[in-house]
Amino acid sequence: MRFSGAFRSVSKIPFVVGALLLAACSDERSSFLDPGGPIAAAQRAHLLEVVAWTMIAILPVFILVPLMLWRYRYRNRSAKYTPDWDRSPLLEIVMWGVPFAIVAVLTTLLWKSTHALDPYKPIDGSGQPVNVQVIGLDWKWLFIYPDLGIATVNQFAFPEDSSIGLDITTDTVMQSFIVPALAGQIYAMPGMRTKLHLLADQPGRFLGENVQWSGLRFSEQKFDALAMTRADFDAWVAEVRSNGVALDARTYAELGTPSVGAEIHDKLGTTEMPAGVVWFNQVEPNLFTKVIGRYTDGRPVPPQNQPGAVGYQPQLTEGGSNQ
Amino acid sequence: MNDNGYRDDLRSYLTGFILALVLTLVPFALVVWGGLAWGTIMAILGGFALVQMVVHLRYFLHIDLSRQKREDLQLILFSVLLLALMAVGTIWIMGNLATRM
Amino acid sequence: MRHPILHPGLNLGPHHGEAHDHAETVVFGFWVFLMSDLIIFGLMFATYVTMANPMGMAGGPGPKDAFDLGSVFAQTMTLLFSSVTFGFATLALRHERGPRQLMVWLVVTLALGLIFLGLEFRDFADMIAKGAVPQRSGYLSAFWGLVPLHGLHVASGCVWILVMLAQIRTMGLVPVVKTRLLRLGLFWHFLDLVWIGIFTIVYLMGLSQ
Amino acid sequence: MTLDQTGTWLFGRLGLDSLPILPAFENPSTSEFIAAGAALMVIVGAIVTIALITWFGAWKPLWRDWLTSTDHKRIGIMYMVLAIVMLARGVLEGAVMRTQQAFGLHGGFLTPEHFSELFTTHGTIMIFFVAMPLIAGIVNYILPLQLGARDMSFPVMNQISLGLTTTGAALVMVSLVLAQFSNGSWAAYPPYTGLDFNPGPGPDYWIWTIVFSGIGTTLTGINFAVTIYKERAPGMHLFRMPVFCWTVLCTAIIMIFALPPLTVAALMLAADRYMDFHFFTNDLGGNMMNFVNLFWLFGHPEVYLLVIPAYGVFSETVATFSGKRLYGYTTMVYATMAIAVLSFCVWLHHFFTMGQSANVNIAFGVASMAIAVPTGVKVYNWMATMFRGRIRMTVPMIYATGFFFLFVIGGLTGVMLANPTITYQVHNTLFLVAHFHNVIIPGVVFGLLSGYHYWFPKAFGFRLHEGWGRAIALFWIFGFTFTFMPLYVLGFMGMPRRSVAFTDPAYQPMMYVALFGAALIVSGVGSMLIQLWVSVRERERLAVPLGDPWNGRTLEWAMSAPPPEYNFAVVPQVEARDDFADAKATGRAYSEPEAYEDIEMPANTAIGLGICVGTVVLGIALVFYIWWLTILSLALMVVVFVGRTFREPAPRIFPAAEVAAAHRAWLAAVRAATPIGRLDETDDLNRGLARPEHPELMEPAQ
Ligand code: HEA
Ligand code: HEA
Ligand code: CUA
Ligand SMILES: [Cu+2]
Repeated sequence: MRFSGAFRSVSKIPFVVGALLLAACSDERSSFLDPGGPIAAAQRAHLLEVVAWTMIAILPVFILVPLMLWRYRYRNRSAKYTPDWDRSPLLEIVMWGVPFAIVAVLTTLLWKSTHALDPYKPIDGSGQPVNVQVIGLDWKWLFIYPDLGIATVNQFAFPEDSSIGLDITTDTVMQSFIVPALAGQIYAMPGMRTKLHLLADQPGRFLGENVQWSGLRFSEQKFDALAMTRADFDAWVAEVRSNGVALDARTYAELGTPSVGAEIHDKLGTTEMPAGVVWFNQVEPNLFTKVIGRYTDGRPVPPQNQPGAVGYQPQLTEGGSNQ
Repeated sequence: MNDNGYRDDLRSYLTGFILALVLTLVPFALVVWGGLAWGTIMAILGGFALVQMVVHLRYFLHIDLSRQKREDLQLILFSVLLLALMAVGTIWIMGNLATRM
Repeated sequence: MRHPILHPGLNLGPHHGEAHDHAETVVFGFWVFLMSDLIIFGLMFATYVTMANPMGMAGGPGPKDAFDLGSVFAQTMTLLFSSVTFGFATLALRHERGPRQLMVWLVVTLALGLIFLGLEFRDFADMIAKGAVPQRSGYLSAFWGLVPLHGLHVASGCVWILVMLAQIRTMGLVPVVKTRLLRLGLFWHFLDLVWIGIFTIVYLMGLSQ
Repeated sequence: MTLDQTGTWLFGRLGLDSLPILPAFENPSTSEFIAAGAALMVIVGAIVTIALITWFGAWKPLWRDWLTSTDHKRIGIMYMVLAIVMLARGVLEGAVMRTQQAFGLHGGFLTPEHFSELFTTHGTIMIFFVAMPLIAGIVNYILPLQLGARDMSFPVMNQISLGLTTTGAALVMVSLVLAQFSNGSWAAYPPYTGLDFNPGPGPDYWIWTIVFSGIGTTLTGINFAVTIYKERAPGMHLFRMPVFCWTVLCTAIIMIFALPPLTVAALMLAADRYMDFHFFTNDLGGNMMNFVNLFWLFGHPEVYLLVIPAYGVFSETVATFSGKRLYGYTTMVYATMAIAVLSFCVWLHHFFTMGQSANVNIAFGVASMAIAVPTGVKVYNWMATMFRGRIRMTVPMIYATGFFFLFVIGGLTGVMLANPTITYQVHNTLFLVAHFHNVIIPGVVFGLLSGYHYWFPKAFGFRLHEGWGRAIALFWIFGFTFTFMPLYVLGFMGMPRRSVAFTDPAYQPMMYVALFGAALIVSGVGSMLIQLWVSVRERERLAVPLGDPWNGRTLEWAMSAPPPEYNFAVVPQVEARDDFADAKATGRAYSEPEAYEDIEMPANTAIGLGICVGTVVLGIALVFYIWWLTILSLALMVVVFVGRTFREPAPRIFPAAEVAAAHRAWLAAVRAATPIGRLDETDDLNRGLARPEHPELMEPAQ
């Protein structure tokens, strides 16, 4: 979906702090104040609108408090002193009315934007939508492209201007998936599937991460989100196909063992793959549903079969996940 | 001994008891011999339970609307309000989540 | 008298003098405590409801497999009777019909409470035999969190009755004993109130699916 | 039984390897040394305290006057002492975290293990064992005085609440010496804190800490609420109570109704961990979302529990130091009530990103924003209170000024967070960390500090040093600003909260600014100690025995400082809102009553202390699976508790003559003293007797 003119024009307001700081960054964009797509842009616009409206209620505080402190200071005998004055109906109406009116305005904004930016809703884009399944592991993200038969660890590539639909879960504790410059976060929870849609206007490199505390090295659970032209994307897919390894029970069990991207790259990756990334050219069909199903099929998952658990033994799961 | 109002009090307990008895027997009977639609049964069960709670409050715990006893009525109503917020909210949220995952 | 108004709810009546006065504060305090307890039960109920679905049951036993309506009916009746017998005890206290009558009704209530616990215990044993243990599923965890919590309350109510019987004997019907009996009464009736929720939501609604 | 089995039976899973001193020898690193040092500090601290008490022969007075006391004022002070001890740890942890992150580009000096424990214990301690005991302490001290009461409704239960709070704090401290505290954050979300992912004792420490202190808090709430309902002096109808009492009522409501969800959640987690239940596990139908829901059902009202009494303090101090009635009393009351009730309607805003539908998010988002309305009304009311007043810029007023500027910013970021679309972005980032420190420090902490300055002379009979006080306030205001404003920016840049390290060099400058701010804050805390020291040393000069140093408006100022044990020689007859101000204006104040009566006060008891010791033992037994000790300590506590009910405690009696003598002596001192004007308020001249400040009585302009 495209955002109305109002949203667009507000979002053009230069955001001083943001711009200043972001200039310092590398080419990887990591903030919604420097949006790479319509969702993040709308989020920034909404933020600015909220700030603008609340200023009506807040600025009087900033201005009047110093004034009062000065004017009614103890030594100023010329100021009026009314020690027993404690009410004024008119003032009362203003005091309740103004914040109320502002909140009413903010409510309509909130209403519209929450519906418009519902992460479960696909986005209008000129390109063909792409479906990606995301599995959070300790401490890396696995991206499965079910329609393409490939998968990656910590590299999330997709064509520009297409609605990317993500199905998200985790095979360990709860995590939270976010690519700030493109869209907001959504929790990834074991045995459950949440959804998120995002879209990049143009090619670019964006920071993606897990922002939910999920164990000691969660702060290293970052990945590259790469928006590409359609042609580049196709080339990337071909490259993954030709240089990837197989994602089977053994490699998946390896992924489930706690480690970060660089370590898993050393274990499973090849020199053809970028640093910290693993490519898979064969994916066990329905891996994603299987991962969810393991928690919902009514059978216990003992720690030795539970990725991320203390006492997890990948060898056992190898047999386990194939049954 | 103080017989002042003893009979009234006794009568009140017995009234409460009989009402509670009826309000218990009907739902049990309904579940055993039911035959009504599921939704109707649920509504009746819920309704009877609520009425029975009011009966207990009125006849066993002596909460009523008279002027002097407002304080605990207010307390109970306020608690029920908060409980309703929490319980209904919880069921709404968890129900909604369940349909989306 | 410092507080001419009757304190709210269950009470002794002005002719109890100091005890009545004192009850004003302690009984109100106990009401507040019960309301806090009510929230605990309410949230256990809410959890139970959110788990009473195929997802929460995880293929394990559901209400139809685990519950015995007849026994629940017997438990309900016992508790209801015990409420009334406690009511009689309260009347004996309030109208000063002597410690004997009071104690007799307390003993009857205690007996009913124990019967209730016995029946409930038998149900639990049955459930365990059927494999409906809390370790089996989230739903059963919620059940075992809620219903035995009520049972635990009843059990402590029984201990409390015992303690009060002892105190009536050793201390006599002094003001503190009277106000404790009042609070015990509130507690007992409150538990019956919670039981209405349990037999309706857990058992009846569960079995009429 | 083999030796090994006997050991397990006796000590559960408590073993030599539970001691954190050992790893420091095996693996000497900064991180390990910090942990070992902390453990040593606890042990040495305990030994030194015991030694000092013995040295001064203070055991007997300590026992008689404090540990077994049921006096609400002493219990209040003990709460404060507990909070300040815990504060020392909480502040250090905050400072260590800021230092770590300042040097956290690709690493830093702490291991992730230690960092994760730091934020967990810091969050838990600051909320449960600093902010809450401080509030419980101040309220305990002030509430009965303001109501015209002799004590709380339930003095013994009051002691038990203190005992249970202390238990929680003690368990957190014990975790420094035996094994480790949880590292699952203060919210302790499963499955991370479940048995599969976290089999060690850490989460169990969290559970029992929370359960015991939570029960204590619920009992405190009951005590506050019943005291307000039942112990008011004659003539003090609800709408004559000082606004502070109203805020206490609202806080008590939250304590009574919002702590149960936490207790339930923690006990369910315990059932999962101890008995293999499946409330929140990944498998077999467990649902961790239930925990998240229950936790915030508590967690949100909790933060208002903290801030509402702070609002109450500002209502008192702003009115007093503006020399005016509080503007809009009724509005204030309704606004506070509205905040308290609304606080139960917004909890979902802590998990907007869990995947529920837009409509659910909207409902809770709108409810969250709605809280801005009554809060705004309160802010405007305080401003109207200053309007046409005579404002003295004393320390509490400086805090109020800091509050007006900074809290409003924190509130604004709260309103931003109430919008799901914005929260999708900044949830779980440092933006959120900045938001809540921005409301907690300028709101809660400034409120408490302002109350500390305001009421300290009442409790101890002498004022705090004014000059140091002003310096501290400035340290806090600027320290806060430098520490937490940069975190907003870092949050916008996408830095997750709870990160031990980062890789983006662009974060670095902000981190240094924040470290500088933390240094200022620590200087502020250090200055507080110096101020206390200086004030105690100069207590003769700063003494205000007559009891009314600030020209106060409410009943607590109508007695000597410190107050007698029974508070009021005769229970006052209240005739107006701000009764003491009215009494001074109409000449009712400082008059001798017609008659004195014997006063009955509850006798000392050791039950609270007993419960504290019992539950600490119980907690340790549970954490380390020592089952015999679990059963033993539980059984002992029940037996002692029940046994105690078999005898009626005799009250302590203060004979009328004694009361009369003390009261008459104070009245005589008042008559002999010269009242001082407000310009001399921070001067040596201030002995606690105030000259009325009516416009017509005012001295002409100089
Ligand atoms: C004392 C503590 C305190 C206080 C007072 C507040 C006050 C508010 N908080 Fe905050 N909050 C916390 C402590 C507090 N918070 C904590 C600890 C967390 C995080 C816990 C964790 O995750 O670990 C949190 C998190 C938090 C979140 C969740 C964010 C997330 O996890 O992503 C949200 C979302 O809505 C929120 C909102 C608000 C709002 C709307 C207010 C409002 O009450 C603010 C109202 C005040 C004002 C608005 C300013 C004054 C008003 C005016 C001057 C005039 C009128 C203004 C308008 C009309 C706009 N808070
Ligand atoms: C009351 C609550 C409180 C307070 C006061 C503070 C105070 C401070 N906190 Fe906070 N903090 C939390 C509650 C609090 N914190 C919580 C809940 C978390 C989240 C934990 C989690 O993630 O799970 C957190 C997390 C947190 C982090 C982790 C951020 C992250 O996730 O990456 C950091 C990092 O630097 C930090 C720093 C500080 C610092 C430097 C201070 C210090 O600046 C300020 C020192 C504070 C004081 C010195 C205040 C003491 C004074 C008084 C209370 C009044 C005294 C009154 C009298 C004596 C009468 N805090
Ligand atoms: Cu978590 Cu659905
Ligand atoms: Cu909140």
